[in-house]
Amino acid sequence: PLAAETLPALRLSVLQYGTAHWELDYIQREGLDRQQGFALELHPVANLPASRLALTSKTVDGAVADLLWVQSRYEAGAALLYVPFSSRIGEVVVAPDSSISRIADLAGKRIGVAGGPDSKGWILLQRVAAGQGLDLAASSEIQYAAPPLLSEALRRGRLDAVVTYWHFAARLQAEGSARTLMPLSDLLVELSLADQLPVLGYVFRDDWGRQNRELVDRFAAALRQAKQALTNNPDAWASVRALMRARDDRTFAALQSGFVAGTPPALDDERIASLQQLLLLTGTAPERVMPSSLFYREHP
Amino acid sequence: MLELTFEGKSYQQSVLGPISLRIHRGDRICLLGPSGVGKTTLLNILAGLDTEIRATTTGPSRELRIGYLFQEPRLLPWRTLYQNLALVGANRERAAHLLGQVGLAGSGHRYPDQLSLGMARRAALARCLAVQPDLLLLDEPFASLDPERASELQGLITRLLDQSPSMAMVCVTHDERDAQALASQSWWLEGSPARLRVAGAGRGAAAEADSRSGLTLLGRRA
Amino acid sequence: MLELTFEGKSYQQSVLGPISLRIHRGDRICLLGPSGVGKTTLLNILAGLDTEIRATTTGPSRELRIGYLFQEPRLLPWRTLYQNLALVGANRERAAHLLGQVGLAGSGHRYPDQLSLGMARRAALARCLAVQPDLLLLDEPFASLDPERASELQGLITRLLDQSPSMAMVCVTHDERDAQALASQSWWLEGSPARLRVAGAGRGAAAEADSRSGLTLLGRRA
Amino acid sequence: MTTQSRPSGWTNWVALPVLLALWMALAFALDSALLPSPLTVLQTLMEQAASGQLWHHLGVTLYRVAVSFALAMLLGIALGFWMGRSATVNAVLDPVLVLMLNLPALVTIILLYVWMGLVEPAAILAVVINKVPNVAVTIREGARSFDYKLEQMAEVYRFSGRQRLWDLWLPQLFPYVMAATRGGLALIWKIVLVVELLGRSDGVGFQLHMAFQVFDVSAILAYSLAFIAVVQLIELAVLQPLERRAHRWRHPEARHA
Amino acid sequence: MTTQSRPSGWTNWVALPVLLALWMALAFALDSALLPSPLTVLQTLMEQAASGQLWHHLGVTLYRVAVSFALAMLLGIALGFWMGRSATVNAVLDPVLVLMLNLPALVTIILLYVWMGLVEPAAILAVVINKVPNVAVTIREGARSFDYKLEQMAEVYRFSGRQRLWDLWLPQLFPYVMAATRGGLALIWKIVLVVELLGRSDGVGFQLHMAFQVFDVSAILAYSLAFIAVVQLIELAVLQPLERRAHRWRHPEARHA
Ligand SMILES: Nc1ncnc2c1ncn2[C@@H]1O[C@H](COP(=O)(O)OP(=O)(O)OP(=O)(O)O)[C@@H](O)[C@H]1O
Ligand SMILES: Nc1ncnc2c1ncn2[C@@H]1O[C@H](COP(=O)(O)OP(=O)(O)OP(=O)(O)O)[C@@H](O)[C@H]1O
Ligand SMILES: [Mg+2]
Ligand SMILES: [Mg+2]
Repeated sequence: PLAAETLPALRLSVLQYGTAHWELDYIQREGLDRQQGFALELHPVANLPASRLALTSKTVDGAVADLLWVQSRYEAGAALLYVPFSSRIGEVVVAPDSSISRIADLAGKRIGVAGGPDSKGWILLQRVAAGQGLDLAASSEIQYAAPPLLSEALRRGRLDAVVTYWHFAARLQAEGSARTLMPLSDLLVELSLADQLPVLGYVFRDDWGRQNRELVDRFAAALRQAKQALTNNPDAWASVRALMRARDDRTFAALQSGFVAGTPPALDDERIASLQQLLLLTGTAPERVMPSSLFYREHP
Repeated sequence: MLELTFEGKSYQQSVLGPISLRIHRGDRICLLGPSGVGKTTLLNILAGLDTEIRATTTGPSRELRIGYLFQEPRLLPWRTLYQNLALVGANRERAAHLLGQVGLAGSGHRYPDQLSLGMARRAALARCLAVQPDLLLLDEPFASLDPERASELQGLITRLLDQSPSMAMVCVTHDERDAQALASQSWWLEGSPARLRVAGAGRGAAAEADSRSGLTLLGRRA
Repeated sequence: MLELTFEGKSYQQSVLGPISLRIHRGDRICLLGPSGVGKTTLLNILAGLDTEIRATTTGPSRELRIGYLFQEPRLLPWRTLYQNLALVGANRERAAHLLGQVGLAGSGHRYPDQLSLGMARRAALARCLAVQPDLLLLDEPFASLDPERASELQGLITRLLDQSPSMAMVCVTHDERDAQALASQSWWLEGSPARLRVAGAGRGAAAEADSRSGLTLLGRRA
Repeated sequence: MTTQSRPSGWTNWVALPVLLALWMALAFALDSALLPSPLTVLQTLMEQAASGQLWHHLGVTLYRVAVSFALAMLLGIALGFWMGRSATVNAVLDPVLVLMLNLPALVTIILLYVWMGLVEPAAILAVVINKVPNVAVTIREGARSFDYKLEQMAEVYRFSGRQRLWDLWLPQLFPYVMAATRGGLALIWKIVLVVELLGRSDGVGFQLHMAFQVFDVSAILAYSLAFIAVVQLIELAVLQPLERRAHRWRHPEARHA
Repeated sequence: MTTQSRPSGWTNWVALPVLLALWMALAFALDSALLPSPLTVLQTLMEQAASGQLWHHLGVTLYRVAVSFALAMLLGIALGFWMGRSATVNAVLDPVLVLMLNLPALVTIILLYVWMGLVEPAAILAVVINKVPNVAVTIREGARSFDYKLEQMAEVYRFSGRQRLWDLWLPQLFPYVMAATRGGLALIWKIVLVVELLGRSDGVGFQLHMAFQVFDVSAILAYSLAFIAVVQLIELAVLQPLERRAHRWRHPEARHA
């Protein structure tokens, strides 16, 4: 490998306690970036808007974002190259002793939704419910709020069900204050889409991505290496644990397996089509869906 | 009616020495003394504005109503003259009457800042008469006034005192002629710290008042 | 030295009628008139405080230095007397000297709120003398003062005027004796809107000043 | 020194058109979605208005602002007045005031939401708690600089409590109350935004956040400007006339604005 | 009416211990991670201090607060003064002031970050833009209520510009400046929090939001209290002595606090 200062730098903004940080930290710690011939530069940010702002203001080259946001940026004229990161959409959790066992049971209940009405998990859930003849938004009491507040509200019994990010759900479960009604990825199956679709990705400005295609390739390769190591080698997690803020081993285990379960298969034509189908289902006009060229495909 | 004894009053330096005095109903007192000697300080004490020194009222237990003409007008600048008078209980009619008496007829709707200083002082005098005081404290009531206006007001005050013989008055002035005309006794403040010295009676109605007067003056050593 | 002509001055109502006047170096003028007639208003105009009416200076083009004793002291309450005097250019020594002359020796370090009103007025007089004015405007300089202090200050002002014969003075007073003692001419403000009427000369140094005096008074119809 | 008692009417209408023109030019020059032209923003505004969205969210936010403004001003004035009048009370409460003043809105909001649940009273209370110290700090300065001469006058003439309040103290506090009102309205609205963002499902703050998610600057500006228009209306229809009324007594040489 | 010129020393130290005791009791009663006891917070504080984290983030934030405070006060005082003195300027600029005052911090922050990048000057500028209107609104009220009698005096005695500023205007503005300072420090720190949250990788705001993501209330409180302690220090070591000095001239009957 070349000396660090001569390596091309890849700047990524990362949520300090976000799940992407785990694998990125692993890459840096193990020197996978240098092995692949680039230097990974991480810009920690405190929350999602900050991460988006960093990308938009070109302070960084890439960030983690979810598919719907990438689509909305595309519609706004800012095309982004999408490198798959995770297929974890989120989960619907209910109190452990809750009588809710099916989507239909959610009718008339108090539902908390993380991320607001545009959150993809929520949109999908509504779709599926609508398929069963249930208008969730109308028949239940919806409360949008920040995920930590929702977790707390569920613990205190102020909400009956919460649609939240998977790691919040994992923590709730590990501490025994909730059980999963269903992983939202199951919804994809119900909507007859491919399994394990990567709804979260690393995104880069398209023009930048085209000029730095090779750098993106190297990054993707490092990613693959890291994911493999984290999947196959439980010891690899030791160094990441500090970032996971796991209160106990159960939480740690839940987070670990949750992360591994979210590793998406590489994209191919069929899966890209499925992703585009997903965009259609969440309300995108057919003529405005992101073209397949924006979905990153690894070289064989 | 009012008794007051204290060992002295000092700010940074000592202003008033030990003083003991008594004011009876109907007393008409002029307070004289050089500038800065402590006249206003004494009036403030009589008005109950000093937090450390309190006068005791004797006689009917009802609290004394005090009309105090401060050395500056101290009208509320954001209230018209009518409103200023209404605040001390004078209805519109009485306010107009009083303003007329001090030569401010027709100025009731003006704000204090729209008056000359002499006019503002007269308005303050009207306010001080409006409360129908038991004790009238006047700090240089005739400053900033032309001689005609001054003697007019002197007449007004004398008439008022004559009409309500139980009203007592302490009037600060620098003009011995005022003292002569208004008062039955003169008090002198002198020295530093200042002592009170009582002086001869005035003329006119004063003589009669004087006979009832019970001012006791004890220039005690501290 | 100073020329002024205007058609009138009114607030809500008309205060001053048409007035045209001229003040020469060395003029000693007393301005008399009933309370509220417009004396202060006229002084303000002479001092250049009126935004609509401007006096024109004649003679050496240098701007007139004006010393104005306002009717209230108008000292900066957050500055000591020394600082107040320093602000108009008097150094410590001169400030101490001036304060001594008005009977405030040793009070230089006090704040205005720690003075009696009479003392504050004297401090303001000291400030007004400190600028070594070409034109001295005095609005009732002897109000709130005991007779001894008043005549002392009268002497001070007379001496000062005698020392600098080019200094002019306009002094508002209600006391004809003051007018006699200080001034070589008297101006009367009368009526509503007020007109200026010039009256006989005073005594003493006045006679000489009078011969040079060029006050022109045109009570013009509007 | 400007001495005109009231400037001519056009003066109020210079700055905004100029600003608008500048904005237009800038938007045209940049031609970026991140600075939409005024027309785009207007269009967004119309759409939102037509769909009823605007009125709903604006109404909810205005309601929250109004309620918490009223409460915060009342409490803040009372507290500031008390602290300004009594040195002892001030010394005792000052550390608490500093504490409350500098406690990040986030902290109170989170704690209240957690304790009381994601309910309306928690939102309102959070805003009030955030705003009261600000009002108190301003009013305290006012209460400290009362004129003792008028105070003595009121003492001698035995002003009643009501008279002291209305005729003696409030007129002296007036400029401070106005400063607290203007700054306060702005601050409260900003806190309401955070409160809505974190735990409410409606209101301008919620909408702004949604727009922010997708970098819809045009919607962000549309909602901001809608609120600002309301404040501008309050300013012109309530605050300025009130101010003119309250300043009527001032010497014309001293009267400004 | 309280008239003692300065309350005894203990008064300053009553409220905080009481508050602390209350907090302790409440934390003990609730026994929830959402209201950690003072001891837990202290421990977190010590840990953060020992690791150097606290000093780093606090230092960065204080630096931002200091720079933007100085700039905002300077500009705000100048603007407020100008608007307070001239009715025309005020009428022209008032709509802009209302606009700037009520523009959500979020909007300026986003736009500046997007245009200038996530750089320090953008952060500082965003804070300054947010704060200047607040200062201006307060100072304007002060400049409006200047005593015209002293103004005339200064006119006659031909005070120089410097004299007017230092000896005539600033003493009259003083209470307004103090109000703007206290409220301003608090407001700026709150805006800095948002600014750091959105575009910086250090500072207390960054730490606070990270703690919020994982609901670490004890860390939230630790960082908040660390900043509040600094402000309390400024209050006791700078503002209060300054205030006592500036109020020296007041009649003792009128002097409070
Ligand atoms: N700012 C103002 N607004 C309205 N009217 C005013 C104003 N200032 C003065 N006046 C009016 O102008 C007239 C003259 O006032 P001025 O102060 O000149 O009187 P003056 O002769 O100095 O009286 P005094 O001897 O009582 O001081 C008064 O009738 C007063 O009511
Ligand atoms: N608040 C204060 N602080 C310090 N000293 C004061 C204060 N008030 C008054 N004094 C001092 O007390 C003395 C008496 O003041 P006072 O006002 O009673 O005088 P006065 O006799 O009314 O004088 P004048 O005739 O000038 O009004 C003065 O020497 C003054 O300096
Ligand atoms: Mg006196
Ligand atoms: Mg006058």
